[in-house]
Amino acid sequence: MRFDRMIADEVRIEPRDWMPEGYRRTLIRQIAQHAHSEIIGMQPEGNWITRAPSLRRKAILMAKVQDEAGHGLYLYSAAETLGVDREELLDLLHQGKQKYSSIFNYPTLTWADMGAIGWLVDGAAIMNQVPLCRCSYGPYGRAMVRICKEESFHQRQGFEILHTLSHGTPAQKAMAQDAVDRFWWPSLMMFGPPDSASTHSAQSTAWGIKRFGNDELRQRFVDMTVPQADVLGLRIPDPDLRWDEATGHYAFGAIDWDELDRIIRGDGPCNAQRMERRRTAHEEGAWVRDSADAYARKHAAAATTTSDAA
Amino acid sequence: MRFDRMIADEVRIEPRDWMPEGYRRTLIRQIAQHAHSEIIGMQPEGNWITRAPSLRRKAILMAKVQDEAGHGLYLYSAAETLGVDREELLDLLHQGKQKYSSIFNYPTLTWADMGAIGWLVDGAAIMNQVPLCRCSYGPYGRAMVRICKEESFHQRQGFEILHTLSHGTPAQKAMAQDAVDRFWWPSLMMFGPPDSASTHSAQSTAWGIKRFGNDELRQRFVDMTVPQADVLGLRIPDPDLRWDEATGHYAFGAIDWDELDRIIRGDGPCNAQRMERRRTAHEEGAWVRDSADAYARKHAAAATTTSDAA
Amino acid sequence: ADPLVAYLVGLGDDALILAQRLGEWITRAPQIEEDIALGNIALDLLGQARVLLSHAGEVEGAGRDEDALAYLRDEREFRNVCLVEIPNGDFAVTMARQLVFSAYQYELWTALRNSTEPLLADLAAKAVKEVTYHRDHATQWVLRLGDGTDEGHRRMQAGLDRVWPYVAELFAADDVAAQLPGVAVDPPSLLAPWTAYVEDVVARATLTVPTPTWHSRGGRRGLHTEHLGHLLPEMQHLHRAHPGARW
Amino acid sequence: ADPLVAYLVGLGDDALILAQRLGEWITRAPQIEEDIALGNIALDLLGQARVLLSHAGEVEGAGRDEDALAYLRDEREFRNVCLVEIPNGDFAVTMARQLVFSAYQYELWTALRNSTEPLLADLAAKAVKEVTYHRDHATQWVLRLGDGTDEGHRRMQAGLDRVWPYVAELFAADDVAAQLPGVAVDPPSLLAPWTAYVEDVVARATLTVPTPTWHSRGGRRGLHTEHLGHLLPEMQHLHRAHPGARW
Repeated sequence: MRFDRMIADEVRIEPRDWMPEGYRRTLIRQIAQHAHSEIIGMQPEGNWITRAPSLRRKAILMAKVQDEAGHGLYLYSAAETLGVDREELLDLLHQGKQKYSSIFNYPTLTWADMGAIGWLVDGAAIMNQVPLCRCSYGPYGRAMVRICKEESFHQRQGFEILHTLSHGTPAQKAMAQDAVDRFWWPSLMMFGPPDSASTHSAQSTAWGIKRFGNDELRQRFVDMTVPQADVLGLRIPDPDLRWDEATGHYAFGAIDWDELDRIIRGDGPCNAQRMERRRTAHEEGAWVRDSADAYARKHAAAATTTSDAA
Repeated sequence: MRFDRMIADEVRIEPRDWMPEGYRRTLIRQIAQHAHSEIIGMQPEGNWITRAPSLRRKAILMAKVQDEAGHGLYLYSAAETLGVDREELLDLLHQGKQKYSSIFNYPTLTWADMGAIGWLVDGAAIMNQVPLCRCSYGPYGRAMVRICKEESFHQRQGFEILHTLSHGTPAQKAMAQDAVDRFWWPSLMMFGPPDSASTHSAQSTAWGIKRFGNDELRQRFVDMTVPQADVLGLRIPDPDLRWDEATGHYAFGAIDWDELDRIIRGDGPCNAQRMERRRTAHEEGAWVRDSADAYARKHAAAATTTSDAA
Repeated sequence: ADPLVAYLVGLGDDALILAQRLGEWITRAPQIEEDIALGNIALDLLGQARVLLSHAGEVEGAGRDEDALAYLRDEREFRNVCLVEIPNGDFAVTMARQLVFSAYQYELWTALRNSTEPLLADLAAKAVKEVTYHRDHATQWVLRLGDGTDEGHRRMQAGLDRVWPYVAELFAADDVAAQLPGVAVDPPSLLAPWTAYVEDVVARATLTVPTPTWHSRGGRRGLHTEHLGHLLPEMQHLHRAHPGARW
Repeated sequence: ADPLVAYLVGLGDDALILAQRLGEWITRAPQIEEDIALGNIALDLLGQARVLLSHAGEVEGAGRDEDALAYLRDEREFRNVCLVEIPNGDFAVTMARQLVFSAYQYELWTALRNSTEPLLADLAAKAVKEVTYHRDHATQWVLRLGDGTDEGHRRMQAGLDRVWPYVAELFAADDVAAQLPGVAVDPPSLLAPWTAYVEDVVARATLTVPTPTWHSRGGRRGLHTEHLGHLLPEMQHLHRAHPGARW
């Protein structure tokens, strides 16, 4: 079968190619969830645009949140190549029928959270996303290349925010440490449940969508991040964290999976708020979109009439 | 005629007494305008409740704005004794058919404005209102007694705010001076146009509603206030202000009546905003009032049924 | 940190932040009587906050007065429950929040009349009277809105739904209170009488007690909603703009 | 005071405060493309503000940089026109404000390309390109809303009505500009081309140019609407809470 051979040969599947229905459905679900995460992910950082502590930081933050909106659009476009449209996907999000990354259900309580999100959350996202640049589905892989490039820029900005804070006043340093204390564990949860408990993984791997296990990526993230924390002069809030000579990796403490389950079930500090903001923006914007559509129809009709007359 | 004799004898007219239609209409207009001024007057100070610089000042300011609401209610009640109801009067306000004092169309731009409003605006109001305590119409006169007592308390609080500021940091003193610079002339305008240009005055005086001319009250206010400015260490923003030995009064510069006319015509900095806030509060509260009415009817009916059954 | 200071600050912050929210209503209420009523309740709460924070500052002994505590702490140092910081919404949301909070404070202050800390016992004696009025005010409105028009009913139910996720936090076991036997009240002990009162009101208002899918937590540990970070700049700006000034 | 400093600060504050208002839209726009578009415009304005305020600080020579000017001035020291500080309202109000302001800035920056002050001329060359896009963006939306659905038409007209009282202030004669011949632009000279452009758009959108009964005045003299006093605490709080800190 051509599809299987292409997968085996690591030839990219394109929209015009035949693909199994399960492959299509898996991709739609994953790309949509990813797109939704970009859109909902604008909120925790958007929350600080009006309060950024310098004009330079305000500009950087605004540009970053805008990039996230752009990523959302690329990803919706990638999903659209699979035969769904953005409105449909947004409706599923608004009805709570599709998910977004749970990390965005934590509140941003201080400016340092802009740093922690950049450094840890974007860092974890990149770790998850880099392998997706080689995803078997062409449009998704290409979108990821572009996104990863921007994400690593964001991650450096986050690191720089924390670096400035941790080398600033004692209050700034405490703010940075507090943000890392709050975002560390949720970042580790971003890689998903342990492989032993993970569904979908085997099939996604076979299809060339998923390349590495959750635990492997999580370990890579820890290994990459711990030395960076030293550079920042910030403490990772894990008493069990230590270098393990034998494995050549950092060993780390147990993750509170109950917390992740609770948040996935909807009992996170900001689930309700994030969804409400998204729905409100969409509903309050309905008259705007309707009027733009009516205008477009009217003027398309006018253009047709004019060209008929010509 | 009994009414004229009562006025001549300075016996108070009460709601049950016969009165000329013009007297009734004049009083309704004046009391309503006065009530509306209390209600709209809550806004410039209400604007600073959330930002008061100490908890003590926050409590005092909140209590003051509440007093103004209370004054509005007494005055609407006084007007109701003349056969109109509050809803009707509020409708006239919301439709722009009845006025309120133009002073409240100036914005409150700094905390010191809370001081200037108390000292100058409430000071001018008291000067206007004390004679009204002897107004020929009983319910209005009695409402004014209660109101004047509270207003003079407010005036002292305003003076105290400015005194604290003018004896505080240079920035605080500058803030106090700026507020006085902005509120001085509008306060003088609160006494209305010069007697030479004032309508209604003669008849109101004959009816025992008005006791003194606008210019006389304005002069009394200047004479009272200038020495207080010295105590505050603040400058009255009038280069022509000087003590006139001959008259025994302070002479002061020309008032910009064009500014007052403009604001009365609706072209003041906050006319539109004040009216919009009032209308919005009323309109957004309609469902609340309706539901309360429906509840009252339902339970009155229930009570009747119960007592019928008993 | 001294648990008594933390306890006083927690209760004081509850009152302060809710007073701030209620102060936002003034000039926006559905009728003038409500501008006055909400102002009264805000003033009572502000009065409680001032006593509690002043005393916290004295016990702490670091020279912080009520204003230093109200104006110079950052978001993560506030110890109020999340309920009091949520935005006012419409009048029904505010009345739902008032019903929940005033019925909670009623039980709290009733119990604190027996506190072995004299300041708390004294304040409680006064505050019980205040909060009896607050609770009655909220109760009357929940009844009028719930059992009035259809729109009132719909909005009042939506108000309860909006507010109920913040209820459990009020009655969560609290480390600080646990360290102060006799002085503080154990929050879970207030749940039964609160529930009895509130469920009766909700039922009489022909409304339904919500069963939320999520719950706020952490306000007493300084983990707040994002709303607090927008409330504090407004509240604190002027005070902070003039360091050391007297007002 | 140096009129050049005052002029730069006035233009810089216009851009800064409008960028702040537009920033409030992000995550609230009617479609994701508009989150991006409004963010772009805000970023352009913020960029202009930074150049203008930095240069004002240099000319002033008192050691104030862009952040000192943006974060450490009080309301009465801001020199922006009142238009930019009014609340966002719905999307139509924001687009009405954008049309008015971007068409004004288009004429302003076009004229300032010939400023004898090199920094202004350089900035103008870049800003004209930016503001050409801003003006086009607003124009397209005013057309779509005005000439789309009935609701769009009604709201867009209400948006124009809301914003028009703030127009005259943009073109009022200005003492500061008058002291800077060759450097600054005389605001009244921009009125005719602005009017020609805007009236054409309004007409094409099947809307009516409002004739307001009142006009804002005084922003350039630090006399603002009450709205600015609520915008600044949010904008400045964090910076002021950490005096002297670097970010």
